[in-house]
Amino acid sequence: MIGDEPLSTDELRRIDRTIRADWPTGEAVDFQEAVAYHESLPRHKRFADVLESADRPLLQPRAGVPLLEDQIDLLEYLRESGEADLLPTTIDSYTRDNEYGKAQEALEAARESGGETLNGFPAVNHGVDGCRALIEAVDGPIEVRHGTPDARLLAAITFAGGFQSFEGGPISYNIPYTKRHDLAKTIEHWQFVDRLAGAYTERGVRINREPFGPLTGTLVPPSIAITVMILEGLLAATQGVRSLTLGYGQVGNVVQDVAALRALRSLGEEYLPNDVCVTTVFHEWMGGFPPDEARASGVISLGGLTAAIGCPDKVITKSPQEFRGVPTMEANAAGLRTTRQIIDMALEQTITIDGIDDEQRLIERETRALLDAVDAHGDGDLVRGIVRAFETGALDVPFAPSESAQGAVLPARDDDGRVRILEFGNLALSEDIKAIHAARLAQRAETEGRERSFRMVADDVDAISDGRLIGRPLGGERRAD
Amino acid sequence: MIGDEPLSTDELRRIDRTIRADWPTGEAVDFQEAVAYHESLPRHKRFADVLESADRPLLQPRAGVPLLEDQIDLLEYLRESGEADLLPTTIDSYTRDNEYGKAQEALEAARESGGETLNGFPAVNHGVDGCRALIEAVDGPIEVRHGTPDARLLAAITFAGGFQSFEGGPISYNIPYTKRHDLAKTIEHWQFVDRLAGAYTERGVRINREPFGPLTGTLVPPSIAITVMILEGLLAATQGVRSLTLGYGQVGNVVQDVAALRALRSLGEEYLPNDVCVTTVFHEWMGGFPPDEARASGVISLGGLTAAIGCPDKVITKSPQEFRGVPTMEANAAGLRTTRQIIDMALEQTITIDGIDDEQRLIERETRALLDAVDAHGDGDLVRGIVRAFETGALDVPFAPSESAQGAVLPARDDDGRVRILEFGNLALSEDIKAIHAARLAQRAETEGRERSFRMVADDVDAISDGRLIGRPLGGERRAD
Amino acid sequence: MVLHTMSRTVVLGVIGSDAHVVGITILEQAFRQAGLTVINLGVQSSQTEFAEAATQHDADAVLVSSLYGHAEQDCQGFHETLEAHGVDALTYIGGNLAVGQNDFEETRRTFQELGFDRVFDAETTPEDAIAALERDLRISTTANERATVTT
Amino acid sequence: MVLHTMSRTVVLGVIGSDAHVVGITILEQAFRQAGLTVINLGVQSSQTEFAEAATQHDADAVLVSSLYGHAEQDCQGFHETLEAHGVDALTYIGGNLAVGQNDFEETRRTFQELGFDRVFDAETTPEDAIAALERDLRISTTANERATVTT
Ligand code: B12
Ligand code: B12
Repeated sequence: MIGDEPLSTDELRRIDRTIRADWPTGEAVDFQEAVAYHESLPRHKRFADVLESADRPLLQPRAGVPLLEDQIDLLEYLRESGEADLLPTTIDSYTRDNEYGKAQEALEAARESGGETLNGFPAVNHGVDGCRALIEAVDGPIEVRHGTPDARLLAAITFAGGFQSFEGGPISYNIPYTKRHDLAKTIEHWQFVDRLAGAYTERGVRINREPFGPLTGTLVPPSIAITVMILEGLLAATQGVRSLTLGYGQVGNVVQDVAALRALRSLGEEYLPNDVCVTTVFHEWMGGFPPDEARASGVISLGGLTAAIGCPDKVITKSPQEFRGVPTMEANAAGLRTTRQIIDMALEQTITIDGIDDEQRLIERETRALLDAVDAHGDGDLVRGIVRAFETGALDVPFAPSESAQGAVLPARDDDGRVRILEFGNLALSEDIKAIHAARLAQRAETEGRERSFRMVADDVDAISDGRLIGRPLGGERRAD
Repeated sequence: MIGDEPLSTDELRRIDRTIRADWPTGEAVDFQEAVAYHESLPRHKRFADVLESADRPLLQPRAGVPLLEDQIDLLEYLRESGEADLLPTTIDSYTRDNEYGKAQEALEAARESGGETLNGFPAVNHGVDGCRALIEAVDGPIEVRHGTPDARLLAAITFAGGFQSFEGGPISYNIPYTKRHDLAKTIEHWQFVDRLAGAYTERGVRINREPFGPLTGTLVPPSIAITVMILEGLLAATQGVRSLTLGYGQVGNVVQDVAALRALRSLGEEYLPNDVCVTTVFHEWMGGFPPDEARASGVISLGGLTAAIGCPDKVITKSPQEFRGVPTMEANAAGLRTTRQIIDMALEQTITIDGIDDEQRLIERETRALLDAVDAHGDGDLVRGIVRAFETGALDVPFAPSESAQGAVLPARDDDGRVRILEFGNLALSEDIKAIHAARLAQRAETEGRERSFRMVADDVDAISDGRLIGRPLGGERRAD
Repeated sequence: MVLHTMSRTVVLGVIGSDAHVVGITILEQAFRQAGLTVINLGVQSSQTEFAEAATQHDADAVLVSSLYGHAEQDCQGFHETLEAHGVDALTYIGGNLAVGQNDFEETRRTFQELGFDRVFDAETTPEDAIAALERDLRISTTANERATVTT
Repeated sequence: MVLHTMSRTVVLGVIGSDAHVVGITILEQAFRQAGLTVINLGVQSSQTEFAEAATQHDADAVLVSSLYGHAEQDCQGFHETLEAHGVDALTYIGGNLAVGQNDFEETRRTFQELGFDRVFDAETTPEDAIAALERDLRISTTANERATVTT
């Protein structure tokens, strides 16, 4: 197994050559020339600079369509009509599977029919020139957002193509996104991505990297998400990344969400090297949405309000059409503006909520315990520690489809709607922390007059889409009518 | 001038006869028979019972169209698709002016063309039978909402028609709604309305009365609104009303809004007789809305969130189309569901905000001062006190179009977005309270590097529709682009 | 091109039984700041009140505001009333001019046919209104210029 | 009418490279509670995996889930694969079956033409799915009953 060491320049070159041979567009990548290209970009397209110098939470949607011209129109629309501060380019699922051939077929079909043959922008197929055409046509900074376990070619092409921000990481784009990818192998692949970002950084082109905080998006206990963020941050820092945006997905309890955002920032700053600029990103509710645009706007607004109190550097917005499928550009822009309105109205007033410090302390204790366990599993090496901790379940993610994780942790909300842990599996938390979770859930079970069971978890999974926060036995009736 | 005394039964009968002669439909009103009719209504259509026994804030939209069938369809739609708990029937502007002839013409035109010839439901023209047809067809409690200074015939007909809740009052439906109506005369007219409600109440039919809390809807300082609510509550109680819902319109600062709701409830309970059941209603932002449905949903959601914390008994919702004109029924239902989603998600968690007690204390001190001033102006009579206090400006409402009020008070937001008073006119507040307002506004002026002036007021009036809370000099740019 | 200083008189009011006063309050202040003489009739003003004020103050423009959705009915015969009083002034109308979620172009046409020189929607800022007045109240206004400021 | 106790076997999985696991996790638990034997293949399962599991466990029904928008591509030839493995089972598909904000009726038709016995949208609850299975897996099912539970 590889260790947590910076890839040597030779290794970087060697891998670069290999992966660029995976698809014809790889050939056009030329690092020196790409650095010069980045230097030619105006300041307001430099992702890290724009994000790190912002004075209020910046908004960014998700968006990706197959054709270049459509992607340009979509992003320009989101920037102008949605007032997005930062833009995305979401990559299609074939590319995520490194199936560039299938993506090519679908892209050509799309070119002919204009149809929805791909659920994102196949950046590898568009190649360096296609990416640059996008970067040049859109008047704002753009990030690559994907979900790709092996994103080496995607990174090589998009970095050379002028993108200065890249989402994902070896844990966050493996555990929630795949079944069979080996975690150690994925870490190795991301060492290349991070080292490449590091190489640009050393030449003065600070590529921003953003581990994917929401993980499975479904009732993820904050300490688990934050632990993964710090681990990925550390791995990236080793490879020379200096601009890191750590993420967290809203759970819907304002106190817990604000506490988590603060814990994320404070532990991020504590654990990551001093020369890394740490920013944070808050994802509006990533679980199942209500099948109704009006109700969805309420969920989105609660996210905006939480962001106004928690003050992350960036907010990833949802659209009111989240439930049904990829949103129209109008709905996507609507989600941005709903968020902007409530954030701005709330930012201009002081809203100090009680109980945040206590919750933050609990989250930090848990996170430290998990990080310590990873450390202990590693015998001095972080990569080994991560792989082993997931193997044993000392570190785990609820609803993880990956065979590299136990997926034994089951979350449920307590009586106040905060996400607690019902089944720990082997999660490396001390008995007294476990007792806190158990007590909170016992209290809820009592309120509801039922046993703690998977039924609660299932009810909680549906609660927000059913118009509630907590999956109370009665709340369930609503969906049936 | 009349005094704050219950109308005698003879007076009630005499006025009843006179006003019923104002329009042919008045004839059909028969009090005894109407009481029996009310008794025949099922419990879930009894407004006061439903409202007073609710265990979470009930939602009510605004809605009124000219034709009976359309009104039935509209309300049933709002109940089913909007999940409204309580329903409204908003009356048209001709009826509000007692121009039943013009309303009749427009109603007939509507019957022929189906066009939008009236901005509400002309209940007087529809008569007792028309009202009952509505009450019977709609499966929920319905309130009459209007804005009529002289609502005597409207009350006689709608009460006999089966409505059990009636909005308005002599101050709240005069000062913000008319220019020339004499306040003393309006109070006399409302004594009849309240006495009639009292007569039903004595027969066991508790008619709910709801003074209109938002007044001019535009930056109304909480203490002014609460003072008016208590005064109208007292006048109504004198006439035998026993179910009173006191109102308040959101100003957009969460702390101030929650404090105001608490002050409203606590002072309402303190000042009103013990045998009156006091409930509260919170109106989502009543000032100018953003000209954008997505942004409007953000404003609506902030109202919902505030309601979840302030816990009024009822919330009057806005639609995302508020800016442009009377909303489609779909948009109206959307406003309800957006509100329901965020209220329910927030209600299930504890959100305790700092600083509410202090603000509540300030609001209560101010309200007591204003109520004392009214008392002092009355030489022992409340009616005289009210009329004189408005004459001198000891009591005043910002932006009041009425010649019965000075309209000299000018509000502006402080640095935290709370509504303070910039110009007091003769408002009966002590020097130390005035100093608090002045200090807060001086702080804002300093932050903004400009003088306190009407420009600030104008900027604040536009702020929310421009996507902000406070009308900062820079915020203004947004609207221009 | 230098703008003429504005020393013109405008009559401003809300027509019919409409009580929405906030818009004209803001407009009045902005117009005064811009150097106009403003006769503010307030809300719930009748056609005759507009006409009489215009005659009495020899107004250059009559500005009608309506928010509550009855503007069309309230303005029937408005220009005939002005004419009967011998008023020959520019006429604007603005606000929420139709009941419901109408298409503004249709609304604009309706009120132009009623005789208004310009029709403004509720997104109109005081600055927009002043810009239009500045152009229209100049000695010479070309039809072309007039078209470009129509909002 | 008494329902037969459900002692039937169903194969459940997410097809293609789709990783959305929450839906099938909830369905699996609910199906077990309802007395069904469930073979859960998990996410990112291939057509062959479905077919082999169905043969091996002699499944009464094969339930395919897809959320990420590539269901149509992923299910091309699915029924031919089943047939090639000699599987003769009821087939359902459910989830977010199209990319974007499509009309569901159109989507339903697409998947019915691909050979699925029932097509479910993302508003389907576990109870809906169980109700459909209960009817379809009875010895005799009338076409009429079948129609009424189609969601
Ligand atoms: C505040 C308000 C009220 C307050 C008014 C208090 C008062 N006395 O002023 C209260 C609560 C009392 C009220 C009552 C009613 N209201 Co109201 N109200 C509003 C609201 C929320 C804001 C209006 C406002 O003050 N805006 C801020 C000011 C600064 O903007 P403005 O008025 O639009 O003016 C600007 C521009 O329009 C323009 N402008 C305006 N006039 C003119 C004229 C000219 C010549 C020019 C150039 C420009 C111009 O310049 C101004 C400055 O920028 C609007 C909806 C909205 N806009 O969000 C509804 C709204 C106007 N009201 C409406 C209605 C129906 C009513 C009622 C009939 C019924 C009811 N709901 O109770 C009553 C009417 C009572 C009456 N007799 O008039 C409707 C009108 C419907 C329509 N046209 O289709 C609206 C649109 C709400 C809705 N969506 O239903 N209302
Ligand atoms: C959580 C989530 C994620 C998580 C998934 C974590 C995990 N491993 O499970 C993460 C963040 C990783 C994720 C990733 C992606 N996602 Co996603 N995700 C969601 C979300 C928000 C909730 C899904 C969920 O868990 N719902 C709760 C469960 C209980 O409900 P359910 O899955 O719908 O299942 C129920 C029913 O559908 C039904 N059902 C389902 N299958 C079947 C089968 C049968 C036979 C029957 C009878 C019934 C049935 O019964 C279930 C129980 O009630 C949805 C949007 C939404 N619904 O709000 C988007 C959504 C499904 N995702 C989407 C997309 C595009 C993606 C990505 C491709 C791109 C991206 N945005 O990054 C990647 C795909 C990665 C991959 N390889 O699969 C789109 C799909 C678009 C489309 N079809 O048009 C959606 C709709 C979001 C959107 N509006 O764009 N996602």
